[in-house]
Amino acid sequence: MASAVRDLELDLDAFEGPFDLLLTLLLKEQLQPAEVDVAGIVVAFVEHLAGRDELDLDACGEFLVLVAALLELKARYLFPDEEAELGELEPEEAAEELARRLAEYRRMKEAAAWLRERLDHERGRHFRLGPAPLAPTFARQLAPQEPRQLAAALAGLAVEPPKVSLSHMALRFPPVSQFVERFRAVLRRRRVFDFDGEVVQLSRVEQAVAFLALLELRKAGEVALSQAAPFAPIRVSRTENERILQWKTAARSA
Amino acid sequence: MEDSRPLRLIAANPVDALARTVEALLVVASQPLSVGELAEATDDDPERVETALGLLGERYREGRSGIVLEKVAGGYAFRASREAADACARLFERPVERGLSGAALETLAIVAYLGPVSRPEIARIRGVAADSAVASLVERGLIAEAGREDGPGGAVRYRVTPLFERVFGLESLAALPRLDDLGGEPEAIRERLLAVAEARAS
Amino acid sequence: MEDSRPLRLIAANPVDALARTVEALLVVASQPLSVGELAEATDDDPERVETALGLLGERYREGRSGIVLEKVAGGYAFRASREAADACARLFERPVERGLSGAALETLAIVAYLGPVSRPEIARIRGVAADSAVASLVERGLIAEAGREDGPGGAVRYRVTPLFERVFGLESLAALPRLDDLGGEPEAIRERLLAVAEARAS
Repeated sequence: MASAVRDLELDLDAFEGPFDLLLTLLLKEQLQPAEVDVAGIVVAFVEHLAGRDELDLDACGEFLVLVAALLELKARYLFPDEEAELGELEPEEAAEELARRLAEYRRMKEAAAWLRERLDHERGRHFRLGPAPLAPTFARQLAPQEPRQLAAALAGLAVEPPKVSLSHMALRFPPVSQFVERFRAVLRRRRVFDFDGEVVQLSRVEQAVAFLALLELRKAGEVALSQAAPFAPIRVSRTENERILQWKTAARSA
Repeated sequence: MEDSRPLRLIAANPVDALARTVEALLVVASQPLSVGELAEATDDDPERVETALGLLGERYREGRSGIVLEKVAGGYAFRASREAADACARLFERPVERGLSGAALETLAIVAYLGPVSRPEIARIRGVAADSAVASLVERGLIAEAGREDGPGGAVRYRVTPLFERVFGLESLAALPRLDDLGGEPEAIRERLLAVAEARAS
Repeated sequence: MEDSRPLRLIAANPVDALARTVEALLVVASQPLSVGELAEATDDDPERVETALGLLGERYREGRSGIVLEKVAGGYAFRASREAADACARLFERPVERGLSGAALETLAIVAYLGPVSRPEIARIRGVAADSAVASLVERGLIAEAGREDGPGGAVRYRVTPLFERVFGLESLAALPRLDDLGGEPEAIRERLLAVAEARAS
């Protein structure tokens, strides 16, 4: 079933072919992470899922892990030196800041593409650079100046740049294993728990990692998941209680 | 070529002489001239200068003349007609834009939309150092220094030059498209997701 | 562009299109163009180019047009008509400038205190390329070349000029305000500035 993700056919601006090949090209550095349209991949996967009757949780899990890794790769590629700076922020603020910068970068790429098009269109417009051959020439004249302006300009160049704090922490996601252990501990005490209730106190980044941990456990066959409807609370139980609702049924009842 | 202005009255149109002076100024100017600059140099009314420019625009236009009057970079300037583009290309390069890299264009977009901006700010948006892109744009005259951030000791900031507007054929920076109007990407994604949702609901 | 082979008869004066291309070339050229250059650029016969230039000379002449075609040593070029001389003078005779840009002032201060100094060194101290600032100060006559750095292919060095001293009201360079905070002597100042520049770049 895992191949449902890897064989996913993509048709993006920068790449056309199966997801697997895209990952290979990225790993071989034959494709820049910045060129990869992650949203396009997600939409392609959603469309792929919608075409099936059954919700394939294994595929979803693998897809989430791969897309998360891809996003992180892209963010690191785009902002290689920002890790430390973002680390000074709360994880949620860091995530927002990252999203803001990605959006700004995307807008600037679009603006650059517009400029390129414009340039191609304007190629046939020639004009003179610089003075005309027979233009009159007049010397530029400067009013009397104060010598202390010179001293001030030089003193300005001698001003030490503001010190950059080196004490910041790197932006880190909490390890997945932390949540794997935590969920195992919960299931030792209780047969069933509500995922949403368990993570409600956590930050968004931590919730995402907790979800990855859940998928890991599900993949390993340690837990069973059930959900009354899409977006309804996810119930986590020991494996014997597994009941997966089909999307189709869920959609009808919705 | 016959000189046929549209509205020539019996007495020599008094704007004719002004139009001749304006075309003389435009042929020797090294950058576009605004109506204000033309009015000051000709010592005449801005309204009359505009009328004269109207006459000249009629006469120096694509298809009719090899010299074309255009409104660009906040003023008026002559350029070669598109008909003569091949001949111009044989004689002159457009060195300003030759071999502009993708990095340079991204940097130029950032300076055009967000300027004045410093190199560190550009690097922050692009995620990679902008030094060589900035240097090549300065050398081409497309961007220029515009003071330092937070006074002395701060990083040098840059803005685009009138040459930028000229090269890109923009009447002014206000002619840049709004960033929101660029790229229909989010809209396209929203539509695809809606299509999936509708298919599932049906 | 019109493909006009030498032996085209009958059709509307075939030199018209060529004349339009020639006037387009002349309006974008920054130096006079010879008949040979024009023939090459238009991919046409020199004789036909001369005919076209004859047409243009008829049209762009004193009294009839503000743009005047002129034959000079290097070839042909457009100039402003004599009728427009006063307006040209008003356009080009720029008012006395009140001050220098930040980039120019920083560059001038470096040359005044540390000169003779080369462009690469100015660039290292300022942290940005110095080419355009140096060029504009040379054009204004405030700095001038003063030999080269030691060694083969050494960079050109610059010093300030007597005009600089007049503009800043200095008897000599010794009258520059002292910079005791920066170490006073040129060598100490230079070291200090280079150290700060390095810290800024890192």
